[in-house]
Amino acid sequence: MATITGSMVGVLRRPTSHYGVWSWMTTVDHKRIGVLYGVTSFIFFLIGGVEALVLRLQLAFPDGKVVDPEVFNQLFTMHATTMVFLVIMPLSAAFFNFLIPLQIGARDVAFPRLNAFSYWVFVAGGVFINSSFLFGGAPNAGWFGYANLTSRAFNAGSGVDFWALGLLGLGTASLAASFNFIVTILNMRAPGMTMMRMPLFTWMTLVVAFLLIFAMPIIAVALIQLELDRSPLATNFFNPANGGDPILWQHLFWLFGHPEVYILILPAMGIVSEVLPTFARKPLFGYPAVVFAGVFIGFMGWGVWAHHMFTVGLGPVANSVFAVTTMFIAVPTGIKIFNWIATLWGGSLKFTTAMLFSIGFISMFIIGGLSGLTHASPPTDYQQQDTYYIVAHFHYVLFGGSILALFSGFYFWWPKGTGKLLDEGLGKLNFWLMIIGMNLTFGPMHILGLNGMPRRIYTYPSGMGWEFWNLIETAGSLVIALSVLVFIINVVRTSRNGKEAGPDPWDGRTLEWSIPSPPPEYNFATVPVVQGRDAFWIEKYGLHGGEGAHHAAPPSHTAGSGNGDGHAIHMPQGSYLPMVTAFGQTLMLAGVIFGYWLSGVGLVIMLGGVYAWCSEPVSD
Amino acid sequence: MRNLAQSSLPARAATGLAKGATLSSRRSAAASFLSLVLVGVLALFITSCSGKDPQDTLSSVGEVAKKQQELFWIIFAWAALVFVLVQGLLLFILFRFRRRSENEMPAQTHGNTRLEIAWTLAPVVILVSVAIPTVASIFDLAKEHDVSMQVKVIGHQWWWEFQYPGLGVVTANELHLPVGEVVAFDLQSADVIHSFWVPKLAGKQDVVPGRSNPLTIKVDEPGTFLGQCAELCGIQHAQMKFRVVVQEKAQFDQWVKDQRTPVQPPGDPAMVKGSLIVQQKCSACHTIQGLAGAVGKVGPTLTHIGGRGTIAAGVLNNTPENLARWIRDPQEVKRGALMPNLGLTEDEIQAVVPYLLSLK
Amino acid sequence: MAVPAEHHRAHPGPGEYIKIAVILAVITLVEVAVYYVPSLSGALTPILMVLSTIKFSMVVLWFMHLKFDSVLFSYLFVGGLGIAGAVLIALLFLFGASHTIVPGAA
Amino acid sequence: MQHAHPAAHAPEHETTTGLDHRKLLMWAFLGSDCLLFGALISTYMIYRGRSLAGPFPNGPEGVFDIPFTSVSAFVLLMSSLTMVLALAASQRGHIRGMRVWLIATALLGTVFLGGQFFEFTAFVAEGLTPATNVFGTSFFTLTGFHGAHVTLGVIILLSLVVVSLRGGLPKEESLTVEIAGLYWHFVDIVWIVIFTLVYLIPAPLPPHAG
Repeated sequence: MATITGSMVGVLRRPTSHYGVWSWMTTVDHKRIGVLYGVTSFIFFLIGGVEALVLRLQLAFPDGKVVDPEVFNQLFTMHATTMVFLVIMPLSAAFFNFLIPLQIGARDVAFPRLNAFSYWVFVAGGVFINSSFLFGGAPNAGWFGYANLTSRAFNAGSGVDFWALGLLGLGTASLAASFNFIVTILNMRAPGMTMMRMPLFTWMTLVVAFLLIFAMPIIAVALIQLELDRSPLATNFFNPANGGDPILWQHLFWLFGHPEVYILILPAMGIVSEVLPTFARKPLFGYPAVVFAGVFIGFMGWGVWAHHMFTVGLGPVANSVFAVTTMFIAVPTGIKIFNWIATLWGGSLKFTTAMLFSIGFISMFIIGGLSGLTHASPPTDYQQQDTYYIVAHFHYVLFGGSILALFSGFYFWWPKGTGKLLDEGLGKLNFWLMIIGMNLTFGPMHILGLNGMPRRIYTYPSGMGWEFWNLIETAGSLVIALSVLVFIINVVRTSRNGKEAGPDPWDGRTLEWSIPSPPPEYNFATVPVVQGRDAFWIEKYGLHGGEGAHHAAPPSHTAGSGNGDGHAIHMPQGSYLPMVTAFGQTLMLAGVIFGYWLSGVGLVIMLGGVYAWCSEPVSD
Repeated sequence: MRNLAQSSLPARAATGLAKGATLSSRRSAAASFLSLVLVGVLALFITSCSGKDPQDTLSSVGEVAKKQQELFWIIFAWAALVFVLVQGLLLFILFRFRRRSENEMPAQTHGNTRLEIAWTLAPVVILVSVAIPTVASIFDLAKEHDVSMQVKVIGHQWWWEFQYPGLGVVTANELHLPVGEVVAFDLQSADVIHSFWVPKLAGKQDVVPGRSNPLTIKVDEPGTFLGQCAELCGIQHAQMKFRVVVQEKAQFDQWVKDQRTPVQPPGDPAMVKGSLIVQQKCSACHTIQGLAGAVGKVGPTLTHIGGRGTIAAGVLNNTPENLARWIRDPQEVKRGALMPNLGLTEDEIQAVVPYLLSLK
Repeated sequence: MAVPAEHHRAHPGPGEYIKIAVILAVITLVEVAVYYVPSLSGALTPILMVLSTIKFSMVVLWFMHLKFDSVLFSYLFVGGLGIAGAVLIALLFLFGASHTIVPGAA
Repeated sequence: MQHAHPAAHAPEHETTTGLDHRKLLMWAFLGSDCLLFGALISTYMIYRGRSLAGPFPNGPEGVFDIPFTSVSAFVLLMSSLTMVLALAASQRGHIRGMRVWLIATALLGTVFLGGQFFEFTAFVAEGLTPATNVFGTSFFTLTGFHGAHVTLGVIILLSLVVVSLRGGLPKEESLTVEIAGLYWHFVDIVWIVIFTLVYLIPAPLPPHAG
């Protein structure tokens, strides 16, 4: 083994270039990894979006004939799986990667190569799950994969295996990234950056990382149990004929799944909490309350999972308990919303595209939250569960919430990443099309749900009163598609002739705005010393800033005395090994479907990768 | 930083309002949009209460569904109130505090403990007033009422079996209930998880293999109500429907009597041919009481299929043409259904259809 | 809790480790003995729970040095342990309280 | 605006909390791993007494051999002692002693694994496989996962020995031994829980069984 890996390392010479494809594939720079995450998950966003469009076309009219029922089931399963695991989570991760070291005044993350490994495992997992379309059919049992519809007896194809194994792989990516960010945030803050001085986005990242490391093992166990049931070992975890209980799957899935909801929304809340103060020129109102509300939401996320299961028959006591805990989540959520609104109050609001998206987030998220209240109550949920009303609810939370906030983040931090501003005119068009489109698409779903239209049906007859709103929804989904197109046009056009952003285009508040755009590899030429919350704002306007104290020339960390030119700063070198290890791991998982010999090959590659990784110095 | 003066919001609100009177009439784009959404969403909700649609949950008929609907409106009223207040406030702020000059620097407010406590407690009050009727309703719905009839529901991929243990009746996809009686359902599954749902009569309850879930339904007026499976259960989840026929007691008793009567051997020679084909081709999977050998349990019972309003689990109206189409190629109607193409000749189909439709 | 991370106490030496190990061994012996005493069968579960909790804590506090190291480590570990324990208890309650099982059905 | 003097942040391992990155990572990992075993143990406990057919864990038809498992539990427990002794040796710069204790720990771990292999074989011979009933299903999965953790631990320990033989584990690197030790002790405490919940506390027999 040692000689094999030794020679392998010899063949794969340590990458030294800073340009070209190979430099990107071997990069361990958190900013580049962030960009890779962003680009990759945006591609998945387009794939998941096209899947949604096909679903909407099928449902535009009664008795739709666009796709057959099997393909329909595959498409909605893949749409949700893609959007949750391959879009919102990794897009959030793109922001984590790019921003966290910048916001806390660090030069890198704690484990740069582990970071690269997270990315490559994510890519491999995403490609693996999507490759199921080519190998006999995609998963078709929903993103929640309820047992025992996923058992061999009722689901003979390998789609479910692609799904379960792919999610296991993606879980590794999330875990590795989360450990990395926990250590980075706890351990690599600049001098003076106490916990209660950290930017809100950093705080929410920390909460999300903790949710991930505690939630991911649970879903991993459930997925492994599922694969064992489907394996030649023929275990009985979810097999009722032999004493197994399909409800166990639901508990394990939602024990993960509910924290997952907060994993999807908390980064969005973090982004909004950065954007609003910037364009209101005011500090976040009630910072400690917003932080603790975020932590509390994360904590409460563990006590509400069974509200996804009110109709399962848990009994009145359990349903009451989970109803009350669920309603209680509205309290910290309310605190956040009121504090955002109070941040705007008395501010000087500038409606940039980023700001519009963040305001859109608040408004849409309120709708999603309030519709959530109506099914936090089990008796009303008995009618709404598994109808389009629920689909409406979580799209207001995940599209109106997460996606709008992520777009806000794009427009906000794009200049930091690329050095160029996105076009505001196109940006506003992007915003209005998206918000009109999403309300046309998801608003009527409330009505359809209350009008008795179940989810996940590939067809419906005429005469149910569902025709009109379904057609409107389909039209709305096309408007959303148009808005995404406008965004792409914006990106392409400004990349050619966009306005130069400069280090601080928005009069920013946090440390990332104190360094050039795009930041140099080492981020900070001199490590900043933090004097308080909104560290860069304080640098510009003084500790008691605002009220006329308007500095013209903010200090920057770009140049300075001593070794401030950055040439003497050693950054970790690129490495192939994270990619090799990720490839090995994915082969190992794929082997469960394609033959265990492949798992063996994968294991050897992975172990070789780990061994070489452990013996490779951080830089030669 | 902590030394910064904390301006009091109410005071600023007052000045804000005073200034508001002299503001220019130009509204910010975001504000006008939000007002659009606000009005739009409320309008959408109001138009949704038309009541004519067959699965409308907001024009309930059954007692359970009515209670659930009542609770919905209570919660909806709270939600609507919060919606109007908060979105209204947001709109006002966007309008009032928009940036007027690039040089303006607002007061650097960091927080206000009293206000923050207030808006922590306000939701608590609302939530308590939602939680109390919720919990009361949960226990009310779970109470054992004076049950006068039991029905066992068995979910199959993709059809429903209804057994009346006290009456000795077994039927499929068409549930008959007497008006005004409390019917206790025992929900079980033969394969995967389904969910039993008749929107106008009661909220749904999952049908889980290995478990037995209770549900009560009481309907006070006769009528035909549509139901369908609400939990993804495979390729034909969308086409796992059923109908509930609520009848006056006398009519219901007559229906029970008819159901208990076994099929009589046909006299008409054309019918005899049909019965023989059915015996040969259908009996392995379907039960027809009174027809020798027809005791299969895989598919729904065909005893009295002629009396049902629909076939293929609520997918097609029960007409001779539709029945022929179904028998000719079930996969064309319902892709993935467990009923295979039997390869009957057109002649055989023309014999089978009238025979089956004669079983009333 | 008030101990700053940089100044946590020194780890114990081999002598103390061996003492702990002896205690652990004795507890294990008692556990197995309790299992075989018929008169204790009624109280078996609580006795075993207490004994194994002591064993668990001793390994964590001494062998894993949580007693001596930064409290941050304790937060990380107890966070996971606490959620895991709560999940176990909640699930046992949920499955114990509600199941109307139809044996062998389906 | 002040900037930290370049020299002030020179040592690479100086961190905000003063704690080592890797050690922090390991503790976060152990917190996370609690949930993995939490879910597996929960599954086992939920399925206790719900097997439709034997063999059952204890009782007249039981497969558990308490004396045998007690010995192997004891072996694993004692491996925790040898592990801390290895760490103590490493911290004191007794490199040879450290190697001896590391090898002893790996050996005890291997003995435990051997016991588990023997136990599994015996159960299969008595007709209990993962497919037999929900007891077999959840028991083999839970203890199998624990066994996999032990196996990984043994590999890590032996790797440390190899690294040390090449001179890569001097006194200054004792933190590496400590971190490996944390993992090893965690595997031990998980077995403390399993030994009690799975083996010693008798599971109720299903009402309709035997």
